[in-house]
Amino acid sequence: MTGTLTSAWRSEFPGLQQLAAEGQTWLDSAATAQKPRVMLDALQHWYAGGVANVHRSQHRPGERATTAFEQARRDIANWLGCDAASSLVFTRGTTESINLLAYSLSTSFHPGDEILVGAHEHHANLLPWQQLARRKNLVLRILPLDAAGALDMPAALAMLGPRSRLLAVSPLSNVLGHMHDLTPLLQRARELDVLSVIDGAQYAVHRQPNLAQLDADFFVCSAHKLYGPEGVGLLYAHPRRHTLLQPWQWGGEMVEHCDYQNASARPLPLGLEAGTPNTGGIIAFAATLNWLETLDRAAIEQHESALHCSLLGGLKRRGMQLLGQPDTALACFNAPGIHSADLAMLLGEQGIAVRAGQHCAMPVLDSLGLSGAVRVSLAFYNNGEDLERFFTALDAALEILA
Amino acid sequence: MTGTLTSAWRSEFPGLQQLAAEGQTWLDSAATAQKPRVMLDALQHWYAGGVANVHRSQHRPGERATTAFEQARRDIANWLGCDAASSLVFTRGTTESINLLAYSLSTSFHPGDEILVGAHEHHANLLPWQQLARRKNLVLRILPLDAAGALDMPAALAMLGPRSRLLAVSPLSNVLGHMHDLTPLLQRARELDVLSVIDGAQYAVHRQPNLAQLDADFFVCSAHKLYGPEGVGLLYAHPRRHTLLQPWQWGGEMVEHCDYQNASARPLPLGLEAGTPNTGGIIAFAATLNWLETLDRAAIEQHESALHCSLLGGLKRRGMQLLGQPDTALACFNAPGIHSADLAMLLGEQGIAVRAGQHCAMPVLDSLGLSGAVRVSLAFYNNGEDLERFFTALDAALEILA
Amino acid sequence: MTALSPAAQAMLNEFSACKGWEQRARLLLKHGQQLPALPPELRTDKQLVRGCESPVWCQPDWPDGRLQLQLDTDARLLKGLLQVLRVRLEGLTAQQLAEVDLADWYSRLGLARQLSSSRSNGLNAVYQYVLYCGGRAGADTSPGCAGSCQQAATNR
Amino acid sequence: MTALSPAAQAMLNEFSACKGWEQRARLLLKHGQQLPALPPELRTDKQLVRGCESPVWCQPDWPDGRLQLQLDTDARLLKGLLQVLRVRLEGLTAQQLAEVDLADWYSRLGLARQLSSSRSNGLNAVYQYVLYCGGRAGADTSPGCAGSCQQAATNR
Ligand SMILES: Cc1ncc(COP(=O)(O)O)c(C=O)c1O
Ligand SMILES: Cc1ncc(COP(=O)(O)O)c(C=O)c1O
Repeated sequence: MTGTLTSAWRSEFPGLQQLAAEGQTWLDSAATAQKPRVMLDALQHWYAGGVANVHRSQHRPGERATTAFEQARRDIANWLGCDAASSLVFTRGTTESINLLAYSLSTSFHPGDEILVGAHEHHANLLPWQQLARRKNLVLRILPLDAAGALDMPAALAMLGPRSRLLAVSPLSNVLGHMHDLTPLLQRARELDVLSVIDGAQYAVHRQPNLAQLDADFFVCSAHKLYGPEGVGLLYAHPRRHTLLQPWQWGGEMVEHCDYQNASARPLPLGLEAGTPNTGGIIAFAATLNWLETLDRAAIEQHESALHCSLLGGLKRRGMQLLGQPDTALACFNAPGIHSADLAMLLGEQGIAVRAGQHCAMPVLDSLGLSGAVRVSLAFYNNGEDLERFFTALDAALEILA
Repeated sequence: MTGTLTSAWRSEFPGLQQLAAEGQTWLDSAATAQKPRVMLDALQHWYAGGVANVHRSQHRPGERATTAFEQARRDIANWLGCDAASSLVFTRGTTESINLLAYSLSTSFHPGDEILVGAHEHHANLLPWQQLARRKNLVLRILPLDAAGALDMPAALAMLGPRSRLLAVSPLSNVLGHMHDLTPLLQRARELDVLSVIDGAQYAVHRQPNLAQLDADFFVCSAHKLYGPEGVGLLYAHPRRHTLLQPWQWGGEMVEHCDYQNASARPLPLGLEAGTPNTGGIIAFAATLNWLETLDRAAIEQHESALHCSLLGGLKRRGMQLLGQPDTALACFNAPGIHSADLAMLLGEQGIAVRAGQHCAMPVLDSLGLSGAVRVSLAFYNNGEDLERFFTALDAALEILA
Repeated sequence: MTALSPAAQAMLNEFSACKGWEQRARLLLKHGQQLPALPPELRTDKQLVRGCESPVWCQPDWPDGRLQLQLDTDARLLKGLLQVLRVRLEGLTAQQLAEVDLADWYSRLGLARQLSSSRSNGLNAVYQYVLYCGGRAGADTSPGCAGSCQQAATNR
Repeated sequence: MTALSPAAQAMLNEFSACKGWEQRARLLLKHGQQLPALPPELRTDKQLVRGCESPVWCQPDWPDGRLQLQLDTDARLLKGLLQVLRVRLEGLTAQQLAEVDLADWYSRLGLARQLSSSRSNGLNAVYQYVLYCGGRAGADTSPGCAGSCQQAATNR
């Protein structure tokens, strides 16, 4: 029974207790995750301890801030399995990371070059490329999905060709919940010298990345989905591609030398980090990952997978229509003959925090002929009771809307 | 005597107590400010209360987040005296706000158009314009300083002409500490239909802005200098200029409609806010300003001005060479015949957190023939004892370096 | 604040009698059924109010200076919410319209949450749209003001 | 870890005897005076190590496979810190150089803070630069590797 699925980690998340006290069940973690105590404490510690700017350190508070900041960079790089901390650039989030790439790489493209993007991408991994294609007269090609709602790998491989210049794809979609093995695609991209961008916003939450092994050119994700604070994102850039990255935003910190008419940027990562960074957020994110690192990964993945099975089972038993064949973290569905907005409203009335709509992926919903869907998304702090409450509410809603 | 200058607000800043316990005196507030308790509490409250995304609100936590977020926007707009909250865009900081403008406005320029920038600008208000000028073949002209280190207003007025398209200037420089009255310049800009950008990063800390009265086209500042959290900045855009602003970053939230090949952006402010915002930071910033609003503005300005007098007096008595004729918030200086780095190092050894170097304003230091300067910067939480400690340390340093 | 019409008063009485979300939901569904479907030729982009996750079509008219409102959407509960809006607004002059306290209306019906979450269901966007069209009703009564609805919706 | 030369050992003894920051500062000033000024013709951009707020000029040579190091800067205390670096590194082979634990060295002298704040004073940048030039010393002993110093400085 789902009720016996308990989360060993739940009590570390004060927000969940507060939500429970208000009768709310959080099943919208793919949108943003609740935060562990260690994250709150790190933020508090930073702000209560006396703040200072980084990278200007004639005084001790500045020195301490710089040390903590660069240690956070190393810790996060370690967690990602990335070779050198100097390849890790801090941004505001996945969206900014991808926009940064789309501007910063733009001199690497020639008219007619092709950008390949998965059909299931979040707007953040579609629109910046679409706009780059418009600016530079490139061709944006969409890698199709197969009948199961996964990337059609043979088709994708066949689309990679001599005109391909960049491939942008996410291993785990925020709508279809299918975990892709991108190895063959990335390998082909390397053979053809195609730039590869991995949108790891959802993926990194459910599989600890090993960037050295993945061997993509660029990898991006957001802290807030990974149990970290808001306003922090990552951009990993493989050293072999550093020289392609032109400065994008200009200002303090990132500049090496300038006069009124000329300026030169520092090398990565500083050259892409203009302005005062979100130091406290970055330190708190590193603290979050350091804590995650102490947990039993296998146990987490097993728990998440048991929750997911239970979710799928319950949806299928009730005849819900799933989008694709989700195998990880989330499921999007519709009730036959019922509008997703109606279902979502009645779930919301009952304190079930799920999401309905187009999930920032309008094109894929359009292509499935759907105006929307309800999404239930899980994290390792969820438990069987959360699912029971969800199904009880779903049954009540279905009865009213029948 | 300086020792009798007490700050009624100091006890609200836990970071200062922590720094004091470590023997550190914070005189680097122009770089970043310490945070009031109310800011820490607001952050903690947000993260411990159960987070949610904004602008997607079928569930109660999302609705609550959206309400708090948009209320924060109104509160901040109110504090700034700006006409409509819809003119207020959230960014990461001043640097991002100005970069946003330099990209987003770029279709408003034609080759040969002139951009006018103060000689005293921070890199953040110089380099983005410099780069825009390069991209679009514009002419970057530098508004000169007078002998006192203030903008030479007659010269600046004379430089505004038919080819001028944009004027970017800060009322209070982070190096020269002179408070400018920009009214005549802004008025002339309006007459000539020149776009005006005010870098209020330092200004907003020491004078509560009244944007309606200032009547510039754009105003930017950073939360972290204004006693708020890191990773939050503001861009105010006057409604008369909204249509000039093209979308810059693309992604979720900001898009109105899209398919694989086309997308349209929402109107301001959302259309310029791509990706998940720093919701907690923004809410905590609004809490900070709401608290500031309850304080006695006149008393604060009087206290800051007394501190500043005392600082100037002590520096002059010791024969220090001031940069310009600072009248607000800070003073940059050099000791005759002593390298600023040497002085800074010995002040740092004695727990005095001041800054030395070029202060992200290389060109103005170059033009003064200086390799650097020491900057002491004040906030309303400083007191006479802070200055006494500084002067004691300065005397000791001068003796060693004599 | 503009007074309630008899139809609105009746609706208020009905909702006031509801106990809990379930009864309110059923009542909303019932009222939704009373919202006449918009003829297909009026379900065009011109009538589409943006700023809603579920599309809402909206055709306001002022035959004798008083609002007559056609509304439609695909979701059934949202239909009910639109009917609640329609009953409150129909028959009002442009002037009266501007003085309606919508938040108060929905909250008296126990539907406050539905209004406040209107970034996705667009109730406010619809109201702003009607208001906007009402403001220009003298100048232009044709349904051609859709372009500014999103503006209206996001400026609220 | 590479052993200390007699000169370095003597310096360590001197600094160990210091009580407090003031004595250390005076000692640094004294040692700074022992750093020979770089001839003006070597104070060029080629020898400039970036990544320092105060410019540092650096000319490493390996006359017989052992480092000979000319360093200069304008600030007096930084001169002292450079002399401290020079005394530790001079006479080492490229191989020994790579095995120096700089953090340990400065911290034994009571100067740990000065190293850790080296984003501005560039001590680490100088060391990385020398290391880099040492690594290519066989291939190229000319002072032409300045382009990569900033890289070295920021990658630390
Ligand atoms: C797959 C994917 N990519 C990108 C994003 C955008 O992330 P952010 O809003 O944190 O920038 C999301 C968030 O929903 C996502 O799920
Ligand atoms: C006048 C001025 N403008 C811009 C900035 C840049 O602000 P931020 O680093 O918060 O983006 C600063 C900060 O030092 C400043 O003093």
